[in-house]
Amino acid sequence: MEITVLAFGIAKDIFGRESIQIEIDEGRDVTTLKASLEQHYPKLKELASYMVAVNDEYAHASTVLQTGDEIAIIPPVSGG
Amino acid sequence: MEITVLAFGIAKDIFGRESIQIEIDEGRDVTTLKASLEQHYPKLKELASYMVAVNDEYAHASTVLQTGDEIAIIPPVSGG
Amino acid sequence: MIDILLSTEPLDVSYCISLVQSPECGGIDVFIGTVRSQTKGKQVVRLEFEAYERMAVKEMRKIADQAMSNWPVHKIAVHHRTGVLQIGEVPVVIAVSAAHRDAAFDACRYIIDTLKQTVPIWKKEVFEDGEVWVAAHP
Amino acid sequence: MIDILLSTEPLDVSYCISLVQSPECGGIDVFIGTVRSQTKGKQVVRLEFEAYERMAVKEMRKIADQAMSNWPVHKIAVHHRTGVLQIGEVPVVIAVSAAHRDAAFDACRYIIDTLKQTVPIWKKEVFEDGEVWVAAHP
Repeated sequence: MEITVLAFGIAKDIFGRESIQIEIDEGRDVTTLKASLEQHYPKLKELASYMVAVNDEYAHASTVLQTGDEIAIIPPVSGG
Repeated sequence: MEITVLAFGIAKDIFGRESIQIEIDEGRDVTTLKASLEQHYPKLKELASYMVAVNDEYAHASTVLQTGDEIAIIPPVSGG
Repeated sequence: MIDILLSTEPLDVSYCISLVQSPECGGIDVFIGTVRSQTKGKQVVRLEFEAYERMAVKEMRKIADQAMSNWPVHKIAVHHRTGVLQIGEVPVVIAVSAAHRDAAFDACRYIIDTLKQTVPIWKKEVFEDGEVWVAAHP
Repeated sequence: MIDILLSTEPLDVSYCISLVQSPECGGIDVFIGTVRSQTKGKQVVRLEFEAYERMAVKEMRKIADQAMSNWPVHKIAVHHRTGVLQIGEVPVVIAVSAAHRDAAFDACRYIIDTLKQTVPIWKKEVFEDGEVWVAAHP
């Protein structure tokens, strides 16, 4: 399935845009997504850390992605 | 010597006015003053506690009083 | 910079904040005391604050000086009101600015905690059926 | 009562305070973040804040909910600004009212500490000679 991944902060700079499309197999989890993203965008691995949000919530590594999910890359936050 | 003692808060109510004159011997300290005041105004002994200030500073029990000192009774404070 | 005020006029919270604001600071902590409508379940009509003015100002400044030496804070404002206050009015405002927020929080809390213990100001609670000097009796 | 705001407009500190003020409360603690002119000794030109808006609002509310359950506080306002901010401007205001001050202080500090750890908002520091997303790299 093709999923859309939103990017914020430095992730937007790394992707070069506000969102990207990426093809992953049905039933795959956040860990798979991160591995795939890091293959395409190796600079993600240079970050202090980054999280993945699924439908506006922080997701676990084992969270399975589904068609229609809103997925976002959350680099280290620095609000306040 | 005759000294003036300022009163605030409940001490003003106990004295019935904003200041009183009291006669104590030269060279006497805060402890003597308190004993003398408590003799004239026994209600002072009902307070949770009270301090004596000499010249705008909290005084020790052994602080010796001198002519011209500004002396005040400081019942438990409750500002803020 | 330390700004101390004891006044019978309503306190200006925004002014206190503007006094401590600075481009060198990353955070400001502000404590605002407000008059509660109830105390121990009893309806309060109004409060009356009285101060031994000269000594109160001196003690307020001492506390702010101590806060300045204990924490890396930049500016401090301590404003206290006296006289008659109605429900919701503000008896005290403390504003502290610092490069980093931990110092601002710690210093602000120290100042209000110490002010309540040492500054010669007295609060009388007035009820429908009487009045009481707070903390006077055990 | 919890009031959450994420806005590109300048924040109104007095409004935040008025939102939490209440006759049931004896104290309000307010934290005001301000943009510092320097970071690690380097002159800052401006800051740019970006948010994952829907999630940021959700996370800010979660934190305020947690504060409400952890401490006996009455009302909470958490306002955060996004977009371009100049030196001295205010990216965040947190106001907490409570019957007793300890709860207001503890809750306010918890909220800003947690906000900085979990709310998806990012700050870019812009210098004369470049820019950096804060905390992005080790």
